[in-house]
Amino acid sequence: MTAYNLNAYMPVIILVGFAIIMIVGALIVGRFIRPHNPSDLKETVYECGEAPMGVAWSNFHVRFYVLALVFIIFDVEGALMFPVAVIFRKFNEIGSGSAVFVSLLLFIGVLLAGLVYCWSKGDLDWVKSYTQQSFNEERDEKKLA
Amino acid sequence: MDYTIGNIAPIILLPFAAFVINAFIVKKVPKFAVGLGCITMFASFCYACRVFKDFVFVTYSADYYVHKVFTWFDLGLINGKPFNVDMGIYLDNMSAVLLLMVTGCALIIHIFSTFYMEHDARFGSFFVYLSLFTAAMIGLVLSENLLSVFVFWELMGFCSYSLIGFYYEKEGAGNASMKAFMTTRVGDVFFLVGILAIWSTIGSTSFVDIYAAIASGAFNDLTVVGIPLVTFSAISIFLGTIGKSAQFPLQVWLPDAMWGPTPCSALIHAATMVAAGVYLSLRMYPLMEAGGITTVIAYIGGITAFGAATIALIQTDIKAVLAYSTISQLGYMVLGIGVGAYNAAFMHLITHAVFKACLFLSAGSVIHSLHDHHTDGHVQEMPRMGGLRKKMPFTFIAMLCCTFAIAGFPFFSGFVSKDRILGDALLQALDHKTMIAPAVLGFIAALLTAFYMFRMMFLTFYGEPRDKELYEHTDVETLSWNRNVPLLILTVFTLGFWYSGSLTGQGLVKFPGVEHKEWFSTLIKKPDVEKFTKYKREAWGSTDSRDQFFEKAHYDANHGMTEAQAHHAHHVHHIGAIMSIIIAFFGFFIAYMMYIKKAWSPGWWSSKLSPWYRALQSKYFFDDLYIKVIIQKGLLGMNNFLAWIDMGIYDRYIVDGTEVINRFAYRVSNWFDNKIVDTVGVDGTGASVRLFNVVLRTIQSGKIQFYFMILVVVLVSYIWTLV
Amino acid sequence: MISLPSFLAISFILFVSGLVVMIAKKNIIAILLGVELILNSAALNFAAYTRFVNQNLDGHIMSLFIIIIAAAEAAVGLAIVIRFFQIRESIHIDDATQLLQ
Amino acid sequence: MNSSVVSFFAEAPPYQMAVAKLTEILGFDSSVLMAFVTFFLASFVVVNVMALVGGLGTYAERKISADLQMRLGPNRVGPFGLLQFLADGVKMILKEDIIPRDADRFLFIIAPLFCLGGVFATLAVLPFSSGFTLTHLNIGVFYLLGVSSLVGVGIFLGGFSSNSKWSMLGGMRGASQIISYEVPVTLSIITIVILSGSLAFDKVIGIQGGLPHQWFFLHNPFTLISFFVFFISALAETNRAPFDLPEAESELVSGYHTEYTGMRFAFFALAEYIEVFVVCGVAVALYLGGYQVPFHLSELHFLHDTLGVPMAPARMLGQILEIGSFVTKTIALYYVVIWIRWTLPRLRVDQLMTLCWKYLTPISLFNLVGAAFWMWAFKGESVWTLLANLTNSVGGGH
Amino acid sequence: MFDNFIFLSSAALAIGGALSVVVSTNLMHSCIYLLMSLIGVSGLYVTLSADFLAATQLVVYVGGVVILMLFAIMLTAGSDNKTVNRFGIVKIPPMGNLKTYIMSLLTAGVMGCSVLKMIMNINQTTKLGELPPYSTTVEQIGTLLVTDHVLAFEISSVLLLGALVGAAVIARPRLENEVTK
Repeated sequence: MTAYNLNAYMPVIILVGFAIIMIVGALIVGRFIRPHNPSDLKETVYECGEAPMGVAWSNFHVRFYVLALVFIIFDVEGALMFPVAVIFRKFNEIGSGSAVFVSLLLFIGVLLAGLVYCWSKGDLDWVKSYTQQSFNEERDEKKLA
Repeated sequence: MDYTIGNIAPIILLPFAAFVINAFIVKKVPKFAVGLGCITMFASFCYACRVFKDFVFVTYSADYYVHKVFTWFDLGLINGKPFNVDMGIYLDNMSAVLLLMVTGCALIIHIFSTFYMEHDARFGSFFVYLSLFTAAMIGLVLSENLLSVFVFWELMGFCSYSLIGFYYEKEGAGNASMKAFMTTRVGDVFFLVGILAIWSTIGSTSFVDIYAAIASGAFNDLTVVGIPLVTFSAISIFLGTIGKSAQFPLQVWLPDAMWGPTPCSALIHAATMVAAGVYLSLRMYPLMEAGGITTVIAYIGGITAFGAATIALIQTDIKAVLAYSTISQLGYMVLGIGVGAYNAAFMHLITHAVFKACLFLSAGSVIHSLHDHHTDGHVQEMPRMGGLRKKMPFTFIAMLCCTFAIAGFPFFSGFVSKDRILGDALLQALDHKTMIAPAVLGFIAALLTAFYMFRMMFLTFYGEPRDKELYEHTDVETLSWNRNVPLLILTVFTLGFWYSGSLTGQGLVKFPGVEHKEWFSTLIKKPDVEKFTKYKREAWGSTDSRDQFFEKAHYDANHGMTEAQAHHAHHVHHIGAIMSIIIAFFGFFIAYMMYIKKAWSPGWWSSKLSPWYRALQSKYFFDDLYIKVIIQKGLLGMNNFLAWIDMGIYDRYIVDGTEVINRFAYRVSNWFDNKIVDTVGVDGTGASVRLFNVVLRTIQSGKIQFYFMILVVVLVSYIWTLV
Repeated sequence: MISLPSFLAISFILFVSGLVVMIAKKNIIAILLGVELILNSAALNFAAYTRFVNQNLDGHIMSLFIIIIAAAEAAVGLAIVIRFFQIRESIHIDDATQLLQ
Repeated sequence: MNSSVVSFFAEAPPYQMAVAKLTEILGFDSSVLMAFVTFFLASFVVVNVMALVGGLGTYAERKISADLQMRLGPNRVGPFGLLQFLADGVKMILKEDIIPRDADRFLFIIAPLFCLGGVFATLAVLPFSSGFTLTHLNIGVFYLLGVSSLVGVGIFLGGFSSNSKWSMLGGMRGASQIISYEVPVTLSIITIVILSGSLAFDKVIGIQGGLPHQWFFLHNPFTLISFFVFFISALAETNRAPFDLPEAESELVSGYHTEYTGMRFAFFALAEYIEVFVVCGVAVALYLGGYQVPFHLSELHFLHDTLGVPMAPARMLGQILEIGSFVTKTIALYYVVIWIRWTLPRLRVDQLMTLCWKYLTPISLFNLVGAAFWMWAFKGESVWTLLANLTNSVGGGH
Repeated sequence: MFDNFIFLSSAALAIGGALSVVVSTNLMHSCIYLLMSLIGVSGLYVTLSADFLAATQLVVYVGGVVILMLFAIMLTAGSDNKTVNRFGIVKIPPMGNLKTYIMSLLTAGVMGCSVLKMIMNINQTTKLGELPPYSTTVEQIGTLLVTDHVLAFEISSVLLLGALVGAAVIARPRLENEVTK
């Protein structure tokens, strides 16, 4: 347990400050030296030269979400594993490493079970046996029925 | 034997593990699930045998018990009193015997179920429930305090609900399971109240602590709503027994429980569900005694025994006869508790479990064979049976032995235990005038039991087949390991000498070397509450320091009484035993005359006693009482009252009144008429409907945020009352 | 400056903001944002109390588990939202008033 | 007190004198002020060097690719075309700044900030040397993971705010790719944390040595695999080829920054190049011995006592040697990154996800268990130590 | 001095972000404001000597939850264009209108008063001691996680597994006639 003071976090603030200053500064400086000739065509978004159709903010495939879901579970479990990993060496040296090892193994085992589940259910496949398209079709059929 | 977690926990954990595993795999591999259920049950039975061996063959001490606990949760000191609940085991001779009975019966029922349920669509899931059911009962037997008893008690309630409603596609099964669940719930609520009363008084729910508290007078001088607390809690807990063991006012659910598959009926009626209630009352016997409610218990037992026996007289469904006989026999047990025959009541619990399991399984065997090709269903009606003993010799032997046992024929277990209850009832009746009625009811019920059981036997197995086509289609039974072997094993244990060293159980006609054979009445004694005051609880893992205190029990021919009392008691028991034998044979004789010789016509009796017959047919109107009076009058009464306000006041005075005024006003003025009709009559009604609509719609909108706001409001009000 | 009352004040503001968001917004995801704010205020409170009153680390453990629960809650909650959207094509909370589809 | 660049300088007498002087003049304890100034200056240096690295990165990329493709590459501006990046920078500043009409202006403006801020914040713990590291936080690696996840948000917002379909696809791809590959990265880092027993970079590096057999890279078989898993995943996290799907020019025009022009685009590019450097630095620190110099050449008692260099120059010399060691390894890795880019073809999206979830994640979980087992069974000794012990014991036994 | 600066800036970020979430009418914007608020809270953890918590906050929230929310927004985008529901009743705008805000402010006011009252009571009764110095908490948390709270540690993994399975089952688009069995 080492004591410290908050000055250790000073560079973080300073560096983030630099990032802000750089962006704002460069844009402000640029404002004086760069051209500014807005035109209607220039301000449309690029869609291979055609007029853009609709907005881009349409709904995406659910596989993005399922992957993010698997990720967040792994992320949280990783965050929980860090402190345990840190004290592993210390506990090992005082001879009670087995307990930590076993609890870590259990933890990883459960993590693995989740991975295996998602794998077996095809959540990790990007190209799935089903598609949003067919899902929508089926939903529409149901609606009609 | 050392009682560590390694050799106690498997008894309950194995069936429970089987339940958990099977619940997941049963859909995929039902055969494997069934095998797992049976094997874990067998292992559990082996462990129970070890416990039994230790208690009965090694220790052999009436006072010996094992009590190991760890703290489950500790609420700290509340008003200076410790409030904690331990979890652990309490094993004494009674638990050890009951444990053996439960696991043994359950094992046999498991094996039989592999035969009975084999062609069922939900073959596997039946075993899932069976495992859980058995595990719950084992947990209840092992429990060391009332709260964990309650936990397993409720678990069993759930299992019985699922098993009774196992054929949920049948409407009757669903209703029956609901009925069983709701009826036992009434008792459970009182049981919980009793637990809370005890807990709030002595700060613990452990049996040991309760015994010690009774001995040290911790219950004295406390009252609840004017009743002494000890009486209050005794009554509350006994109400739990009434619900679970289907005693007099709440017996309505048990006959309906036969909607479940027959093996599950065997489990409910014999080993688990109903036994739990009696077991609880036996466990809490010191409380009942201290509360002074034994007379009440005796009356309830006598009434149940008699009433159920009378209803059983006229049943035509083979399982219904058995169901009512169960209620009747449970009545005997409760009667035994009421008259102080602690040991006999428990012995009857065990013997009844064995022969009733056998009876139900035999009935299952019969029903399974009788397949009606027209309705594609099994036949349970006795009028369509008859003459089956040629087709099913093994089932017949098993059922006959059990009938002898339940009817109380000498040499059979039922005689040993029932005779002792009746003997003690007679003894009480001679001493106290108030106890005459239960004893008389008990003796009459004994007569009726013998009669209706033999009636059932004769109708089923003797005479000519009444439904020829059905008889033709029935295959001849061959000895099979999972159909007849379980029955025959149970049949062996319907003999009396396993339980008693003497013929009658009262030590009247003794076998040689009776000291070692009277183990049952030697080992199982009323708990002596004084002994528990000195006891300090022991945690798991600590070695038991009390071993040296326990002497080997000795057979006492006088059962702890003085010579003169014993002489008197023996005298009375002689009379009781002789009466029992006469009664049993008389019942057999009547049945024989009616159904074999056909000398006496049953029809004559039913027409002669037609009002009573009708009462019996509708089961003493209890279902009507509950459904028509309590539910319809009580709960629907409220409804009706509101409807009356609606129709009686609103319609009569506002609508009809409007009409009168209308008619009157029509004559006076057309304008006036229109005014009244339009504004008051039509718009007024519409407006009031709309108003209530708005109110109801706002409350029941299904809008989560509205619920959330209500939650916040409740929370706020809670905070304000708290701070 | 760095004292218990100031932390309580901050967590109070977070809590009230979360509450307002939860009730005022009709978008289910926005409501979940409010839930996250409330969970954060609770976690912050734990950390503040453990620093200023208990001076052990139990509050940190508690906050850690709150963060974990929040993650799990967000995952399941958003899954429900997406499922709901697939069925109803709406994430308006007032469309979710019926138990049956 | 955490060691940081301030604590390194605070040991030098001139610094202490300056603090004392300032305290005298200003009338209050100015150690915080002095620390701030030192941090500010150090950060300024680091940021500028990093900007230079980013700029030179573009040059190196073009030059190396030219080399690999047997052509010359930029060679007009400055010697060997070295100043090409300055010309590019000037061009960027002079470009017109266009915000699409349909874009979400607020998010469009703030998106580069997330990228650049996240990357810059990671610089705070990047261990250049034992002294010249901005700060050695106790939770160093974990902190780095946290702030670098801001980049994913930035990329997503960049794609979202443009309201262009190419950008949106790129942003979604980028975010899902970054979060996916964060899992093997995290698990690989935990592998090292188990063996080193600390999250702080100085401790992780301190437990390693200057020579390759003392590195975690060659510590045991699991860390060897773990390094490759980490390196591959890190490539994907920085959207480098062959994992440059978010900006795949043949599919998505230019991915999430299609609509960004001028300086705004430059910030995205800068952030990406710095991030590559940071990731290489982290790989060096975790697996390749970090700033450790072989044969303890940089240690004070060697320089001061054995060689007789005076105190102050010895300290500086030691730090320079360490920085040299770190930067050399990092640049080497950087070269490998560029080399890979121009060697391997781009993956398809489904291959990308398959690689992450079906290969790297299980492998890194296996590594994690293996490293834990190694720690438990062999007390965290490296395979070489074990071999040496074995040899000794065998030799001693006879 | 710097302690106060970091505290103030973090608090400003946290509170500002939270209030912006309240007033923002754009879902994506409010998500970003939430992100800012979360970063602010992470800074507050730093001032509370909870460095590990701060980093966890960053890793889990910034890297995980917020991304998840952004994805969910994208997956459900293009939905708030209907102003009437299936029954033809005009819906309240998704991000609330004056009525809902007044409602919520009233509720929050009542709740806030109650909470304030409670906080006041607590404040009077607790005595604040000398603050311990800032120290690293990772090792202590790790020790606690494998000793006192080992059950919670293991169970949390099961909880997360449950969340994963549950959420995957819910979110997965399902077909009755799946192509591959």
